[in-house]
Amino acid sequence: MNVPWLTVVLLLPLAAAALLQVIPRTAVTLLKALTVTATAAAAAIVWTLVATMGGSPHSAGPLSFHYSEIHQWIPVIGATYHVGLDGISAWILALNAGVFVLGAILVSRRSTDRLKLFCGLLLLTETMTAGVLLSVDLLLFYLFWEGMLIPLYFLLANYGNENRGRATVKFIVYTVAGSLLMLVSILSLFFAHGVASGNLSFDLTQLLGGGLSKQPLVIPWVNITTFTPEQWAFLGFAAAFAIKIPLVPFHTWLPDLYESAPVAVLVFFAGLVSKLGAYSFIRFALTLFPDAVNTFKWVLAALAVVSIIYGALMALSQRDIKRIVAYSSLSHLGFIALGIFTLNVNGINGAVIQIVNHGIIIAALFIIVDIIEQRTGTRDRHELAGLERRMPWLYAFFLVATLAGLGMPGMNSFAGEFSIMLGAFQLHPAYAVLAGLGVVLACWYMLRLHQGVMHDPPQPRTEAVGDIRPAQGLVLLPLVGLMVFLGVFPGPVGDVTQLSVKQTTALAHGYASTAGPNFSGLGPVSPGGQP
Amino acid sequence: MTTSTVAVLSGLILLLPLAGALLNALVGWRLSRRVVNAIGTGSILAAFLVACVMLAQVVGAPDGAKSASAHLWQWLDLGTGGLRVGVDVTLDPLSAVMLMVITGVGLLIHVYSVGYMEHDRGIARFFSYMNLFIFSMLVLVLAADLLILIIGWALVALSSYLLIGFWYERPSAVVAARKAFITQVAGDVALVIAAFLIVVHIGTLSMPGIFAAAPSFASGGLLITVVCSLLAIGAFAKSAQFPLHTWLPDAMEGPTPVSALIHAATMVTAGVYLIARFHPLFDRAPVAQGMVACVGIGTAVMAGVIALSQVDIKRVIAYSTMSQIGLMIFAVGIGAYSAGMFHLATHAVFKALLFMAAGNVIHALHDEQDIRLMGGLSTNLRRTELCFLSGTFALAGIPLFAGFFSKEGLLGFGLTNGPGAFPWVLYLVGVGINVLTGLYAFRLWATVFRGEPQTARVYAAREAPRVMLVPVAILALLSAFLGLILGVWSLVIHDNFLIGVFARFLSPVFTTPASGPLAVDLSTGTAILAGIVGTLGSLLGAGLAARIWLQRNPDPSAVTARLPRALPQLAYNKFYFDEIYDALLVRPLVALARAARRVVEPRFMNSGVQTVSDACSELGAWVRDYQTGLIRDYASYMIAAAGVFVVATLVLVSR
Amino acid sequence: MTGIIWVAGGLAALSALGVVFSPQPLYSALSLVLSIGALAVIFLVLNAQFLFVVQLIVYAGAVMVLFVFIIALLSPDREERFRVDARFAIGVTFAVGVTVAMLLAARNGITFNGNGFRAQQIGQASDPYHGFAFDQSDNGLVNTAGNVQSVGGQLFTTFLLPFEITSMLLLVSAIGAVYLTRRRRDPNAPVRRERALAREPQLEEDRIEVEVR
Amino acid sequence: MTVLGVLPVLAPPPGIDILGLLPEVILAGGFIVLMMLDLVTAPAQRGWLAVVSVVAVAGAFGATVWCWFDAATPRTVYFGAFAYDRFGLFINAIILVSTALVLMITPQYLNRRGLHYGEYYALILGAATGMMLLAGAGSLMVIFLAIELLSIALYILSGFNRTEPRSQEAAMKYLLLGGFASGFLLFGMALIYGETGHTQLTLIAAAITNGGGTVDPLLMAGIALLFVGLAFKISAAPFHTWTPDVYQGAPTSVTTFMSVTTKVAAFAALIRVFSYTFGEPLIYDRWKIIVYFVAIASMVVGNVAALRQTSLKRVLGYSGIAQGGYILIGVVVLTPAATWGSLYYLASYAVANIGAFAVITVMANRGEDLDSYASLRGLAFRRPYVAAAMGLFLLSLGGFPPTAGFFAKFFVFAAAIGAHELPLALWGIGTSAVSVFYYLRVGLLMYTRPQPDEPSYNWSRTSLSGGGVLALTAAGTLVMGIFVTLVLNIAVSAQNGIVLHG
Amino acid sequence: MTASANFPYLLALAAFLFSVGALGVLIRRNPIVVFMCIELMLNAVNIVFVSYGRFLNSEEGQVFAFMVIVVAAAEVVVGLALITQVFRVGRELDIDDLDELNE
Repeated sequence: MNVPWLTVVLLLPLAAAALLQVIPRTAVTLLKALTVTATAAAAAIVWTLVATMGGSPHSAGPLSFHYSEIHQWIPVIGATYHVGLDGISAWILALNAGVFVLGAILVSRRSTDRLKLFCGLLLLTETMTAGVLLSVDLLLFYLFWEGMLIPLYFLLANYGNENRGRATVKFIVYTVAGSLLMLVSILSLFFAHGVASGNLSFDLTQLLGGGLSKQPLVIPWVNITTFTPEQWAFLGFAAAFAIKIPLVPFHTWLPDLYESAPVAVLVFFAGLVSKLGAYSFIRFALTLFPDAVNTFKWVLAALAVVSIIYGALMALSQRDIKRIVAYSSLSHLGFIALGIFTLNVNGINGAVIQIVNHGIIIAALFIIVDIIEQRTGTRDRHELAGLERRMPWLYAFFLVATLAGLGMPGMNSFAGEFSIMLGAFQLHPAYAVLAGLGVVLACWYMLRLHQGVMHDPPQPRTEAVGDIRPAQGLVLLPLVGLMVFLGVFPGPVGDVTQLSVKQTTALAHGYASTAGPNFSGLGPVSPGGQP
Repeated sequence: MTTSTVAVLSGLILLLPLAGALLNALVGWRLSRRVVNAIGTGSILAAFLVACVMLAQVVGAPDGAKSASAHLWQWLDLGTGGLRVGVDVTLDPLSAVMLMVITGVGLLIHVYSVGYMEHDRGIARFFSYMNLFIFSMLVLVLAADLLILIIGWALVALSSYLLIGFWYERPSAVVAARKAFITQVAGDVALVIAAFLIVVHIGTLSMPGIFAAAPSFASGGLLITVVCSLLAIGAFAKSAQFPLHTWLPDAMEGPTPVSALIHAATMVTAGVYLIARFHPLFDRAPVAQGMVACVGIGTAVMAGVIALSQVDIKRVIAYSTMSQIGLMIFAVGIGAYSAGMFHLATHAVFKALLFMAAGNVIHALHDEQDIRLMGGLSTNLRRTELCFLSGTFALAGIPLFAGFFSKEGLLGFGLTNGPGAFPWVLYLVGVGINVLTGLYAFRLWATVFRGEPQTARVYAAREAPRVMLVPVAILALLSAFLGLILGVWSLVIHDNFLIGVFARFLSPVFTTPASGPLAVDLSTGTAILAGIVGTLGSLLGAGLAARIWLQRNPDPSAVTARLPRALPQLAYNKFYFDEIYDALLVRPLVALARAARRVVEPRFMNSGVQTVSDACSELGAWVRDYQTGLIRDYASYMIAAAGVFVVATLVLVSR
Repeated sequence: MTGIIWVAGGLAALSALGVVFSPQPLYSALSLVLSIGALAVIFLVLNAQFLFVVQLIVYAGAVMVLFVFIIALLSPDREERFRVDARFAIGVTFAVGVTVAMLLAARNGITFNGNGFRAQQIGQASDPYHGFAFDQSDNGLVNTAGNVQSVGGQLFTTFLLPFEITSMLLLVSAIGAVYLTRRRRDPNAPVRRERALAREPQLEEDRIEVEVR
Repeated sequence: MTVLGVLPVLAPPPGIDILGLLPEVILAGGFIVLMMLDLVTAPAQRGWLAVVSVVAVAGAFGATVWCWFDAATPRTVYFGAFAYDRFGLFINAIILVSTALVLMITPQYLNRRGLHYGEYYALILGAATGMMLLAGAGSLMVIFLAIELLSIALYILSGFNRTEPRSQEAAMKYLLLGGFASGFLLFGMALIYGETGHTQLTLIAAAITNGGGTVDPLLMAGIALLFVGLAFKISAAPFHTWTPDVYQGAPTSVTTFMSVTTKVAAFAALIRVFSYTFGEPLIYDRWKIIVYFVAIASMVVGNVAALRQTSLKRVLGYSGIAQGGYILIGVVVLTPAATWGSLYYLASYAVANIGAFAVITVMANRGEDLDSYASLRGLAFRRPYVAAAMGLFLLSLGGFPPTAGFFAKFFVFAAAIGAHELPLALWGIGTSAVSVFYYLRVGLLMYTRPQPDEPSYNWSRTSLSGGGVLALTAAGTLVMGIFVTLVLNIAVSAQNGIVLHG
Repeated sequence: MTASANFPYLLALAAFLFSVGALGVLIRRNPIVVFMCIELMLNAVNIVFVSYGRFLNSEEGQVFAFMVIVVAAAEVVVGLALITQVFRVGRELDIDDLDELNE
């Protein structure tokens, strides 16, 4: 069949956003219905694509894609419209589709006065994030990567609490600064490749061979020897992605923003957007700069570990429950980053799995926190207690989300965290041990959060609240269900990702690898473990 | 015993409690109390029946085929070079024993709970958690993959957490639950890291695979020692062994059936099971084994001493549990796997019994737990007292009661096959523990049931309803006769009197080239002497206790009052472990977190961005200052720049 | 010839100083007239008779009269003495520096004999104006007395476009001058002087916001 | 023959080709017609003058398009005084489109401000003619005259509000400083003329190339001074100081016009002179240093100063200074890619900047320009589409994809990196990041709900033509950011088509 | 040639006039005088053009100087008109008063 499904996925929300403009702003129900329908339709397409993508990919090569489309875009500089879906992007794209459905559903009545704007921006964001996930061409990728900020900016600047202005500007300026460094790197790579190969291209698959010099760069006049151009270029990418993930110490935009943003934005912002940094690390930084990655992996993994522990400590010291969740997100994103920098199959696979899992978990946690705030009018941990008796259903959902959030074995995040930590262990045991400390701390603050809100005798603010409405339950149910389901059956994710991850890992190791224990083969698999 | 049988039976036994848990959790709040009770206990009854069938399967299997595995589904497969984990189950004698203990004791406790929780509103929640616990425990013991075992391991901790915090409006319960869970997670992490070491070294997490590849570890080498130490740490956390023991007494905040089921009979003994299960690895790590044995016996002594000083009825039993598990850990540490497992089984019976009997007392006194306010309950609670006494006898190791067989078996094994150059040192400590056990066991019985009633409430105490008494009675019978039956059976088949049948049953699991004899060989004089000395120790303890506390007004602190002040103080305060941990771990971490929030985040993390933004702003103000609005100023800038440019080009020309 | 250049140049320089430093605007204007005249003499010496005339008629005649007229119209006060400030320092430095640098550069960088003078070589090498060839000798067209005709011819041929642009330029400036100075009697043009005054508080507000920011 | 010699236009001698000047001639014709029409138009009917001027611009645009196809082989006309090439025509097109857009929003604005006089349209067309001449100027003389033509028209337009002191002040500043800068420009031209013997750019280039391996100090001084003069026109730091003041003081529609078209035209001249006339390596190595410095200074000063502003017009003025710095990168780099990158930049800058100023213009209230930050507060709640368009323009100026501004910056930075001028690109990037801050702050203000105690502003209703301009510019911003090739191909062929030899 | 020998001094004279004119722009506050100073600068440029033209044997310099004069005249017309407009209403004739636009 010749339907360009990926383009359809990209354009569907865009078309819906355009269609929204002709609906009068008073037709609230229609606006909402259209938004939900559009996101759901996109989700249906994506999920079908992902579900049916088993088997061998269409195109072979160092990176292979199950679905891809390629057209000329800017021939003068060799930029193409090259989109592709492979095992790594597939699940994240599925998550993308899901969180936007969630966001569309969650658009609350409170922002009805500008519902139209909200829905339009939400749909635009979906197009952009899907574009980031699908782009194979670096310029196209950058276009979506930066373009994503536009609807996000309007969303964050328009909706949320009174502190949103500062937080939004901080976020945007921060990300733009990082992205621009990446742009320099992209261009350096582009020209180096152009000189080396004689043809201009921004296509990832073309640029894989590198072309950037591996001789250390010497600053003229002062005669200081610095990194190689390849390493500098990698650092440019790393800056952009580390800010987006974010890694400590680039995280300061995160808590403020998460605190101020409304939940309908948070579900896809915290649930997906911050993961795009991690995804892009895997897709671009690892494959394009294997030498540099191998040089810097120690530092980056250390930063990831610092993020894990620092985020946990910060979560431990907060009173605002939304900030606790925000910092927990920082900590968990540290796990994802750690998995990436292990540069082995386990770590990266774990990171991909965890991206999906954490997206589900954080979305649920933010929804729950929002419900609590709505019902009680406070987010102060000290003013909240004893909600279990008042809100047993919320208690149950929150419990599952909490457990998933703290990496409980049997929950979805365990599969990811286990493989990440295994990968980290293969990189160096110390990383795994420190990450383990992070797990213990996570247990502490998550339980304290959950118990603090749910247990103990009720406080004045929590005396007279009622349980969640069935509709809210219906929103949370699939999330919670997925947490359990993916905990019990994480296999399908791994099945889809493994080929692409293996290719990526091979690329990351494909060149002169530096020191580090070699665990590339984990030895024979004992027959006892297999049927 | 075919793979498919195992798969079907395992699936069934796992699904039944799970279904019960889900049913009660989701719709329990709309069902009547009877239906909830029926679901809760019925699912366990069904599971117990399945367990029986499974036991029969194992027993009926021919020698050499007592163990079978089944692959249920692939959990995760990350391709070559990556993690591969299957949801596999194993049925072998060891897991069969555990299944029987879990479902059997579990069933009785569930029945008991029907009565005990009669007036509690959250009965559906309670049964849901209890069923979840049974499910988790079954996962743990059936798992044939280390990762699945870890999942079960953590699920068990979860159910324990839920049940400890069952009365969630009690702040102390909430804190205790969290404490228990965090400690467990610390153990989990150790286990996970052990799993990493194993998978990196061997390449698989499948337990049969690990055991098959165990010889690839250098015996006594650093790697295997570290792996086993980490496994042991995991076991210590679960089994409340030093230094991860502080959560167990606090866990008594949960309802009494919970204490009986989780914190006495099953969960806390999972550590013993783990070490026994991984004996092929431990056999190759003598240093780790020695560490395990020492920790076990040390904890046994420490907990015994503390038990003697406590005044809360459940805490006394909790410390006694800790002490007994210390003995089991000691047993598996010295390689007496069968003996350890046997003590596990008997202990499950009599300790559950003790807890439930104590529950009856608490129930009768309307939630009074302080033994100083009891006394003289034998008049009103005669049946309970009988049962309690049976448990006390078993605990103290009075000959022919269940505890006697298991305890003497493992102590004797320690003397004859123990580690190190002087196995008798540990044995003597064990005898000391026997004395201690006798002391605190009978102290409890005497102060609760004998003497004068200390409060008026005692007179109003009523015997528990039948639904609570029957399970207690069954357990009392078991603790009285289980050992005896097995012993006689052993004698009949000309085997070791103490644990012969049991050891034979488990032998397919524990027979490995590295391991020595499975049970104490009573044919030697040393062994017989050891048995006699040990028994005398137990009797001595019991006698001393009777002498001290069987007075008119039994004083719980009768012994401690005569000792120097410092020792009882130490013991009563549990050797200040909570305080030490608080000072060493909790407070520094909290301080660190606070410092992160107050200092690091604003001063250091934000400062970089802030500096840049301030600098830009300053620069902007500076530029703005030069934007005076005066034409002459503007012209002077232009002239200056033009002059500089001209000079610059001219200078560059001469370059 | 040289003498005339030196005398006229010196006069131009002195009167230029007069323009800049005389406190009375009228004196400045008169100094400027003097300077312009002196320069016209130099133009004449340099065989630019056409420019000599234009300089005198347009500049000294028309433009300067306009200046004087405006001075008379607005009757400016005597300007207070300038202060020696940073601007003055920059200006003086620039003046001295540029003059000296130009002198040195002209002396050292340009030699009219030999190969150093590139323009001449090039001029000989490639003659740009096919139809209107120059006499390239030193006594060529430019040097002959009365070059008005040749310059005029150039204006209508080679430099036609600039010349046409000039016409448009003058038109624009004429419109502008008329527009700016004409008093409106247009009923449609609301003159809102009060608006202009009313802006002051607005400005204050702006300033305050700067502080608060 | 004599008759024909006197009237060379009728029978042009070789070198004179009126076709090459067709767009300019049409526009100049429009200028004269408007001047006449103004005399006979009733004050109430002056809106028709706008229509006439738009028609003239459209005619010129049509001629430009026709010339584009005609000028496949570039050549100079009028003895090298004017370049008839696609480079100039590309710039012409930008100028004409911008002019048309400005003319569309003008009548409403002028009416509100009580400024609706016919001279306005004539002067706009005169200035536009000057800009187009500047874009195609092939000799120093034409450059000078074109600059003066457009400048004088703009001086008057800046002071078009004769009753508003700020407008007058702006005109005065512009005039005095402009004259001052002209002095430098001329001195530079004189030295260049003297040292190379020519004023025709192609001949100057030839002279420099043939000059052998020596560098003439006076020529270099001349180049530096010429650059000073042009830098003033493109308002590059440190010659930018007039920009914010004049932008703020001038009537907004005039600011809209000159902020875009002047810069575009001056850049065309700058590129033609510096990249394609003084490109000889020995010379280039020397002037590069200056332009390098000025580019960086502009980026830094423009962006940093904009951080502390409270007037939207001033912010856009400073932003324009910074944008000039980015385009200067394209001048410094001196590769074909840099040139077409600059051209693309100019086009995208024109679209976005006109849009942004058009927003201020259409918002203007009766009697005052609502350009302070305070008056922006809450715009999005009352005029959502205007605010959205403004946001889009700001994002484009800030260089966010998928807007035109992104690819503009992208091409320029790419050219810099491709020519191993990485530091330049890094400066550009650093300052871009800074710029995001103030662009977003403005955007944020529009989306901040005003406090009850703050004055509420009465923004004008958007007229049809005003809305049309906003829609067009917004669409252009997006189209140029997504379907890049549409404009890029034209820019590339404009670069390819530049006149190099007479 | 004697004239050739004078060339550097002519350039120096031009530079002097130019820079003195520039200095005048910097230090004078009367807009009319400032304007005169600008005229002085333009005149200086004219010397350069003419003298170069003389020594290059080309009329281009003269034509250019002619253009400069024309432009100067046009500029003066507009400038003086503006000055009268700005300073007509009783304002002191001082360009330093024009500092309302500064931020």
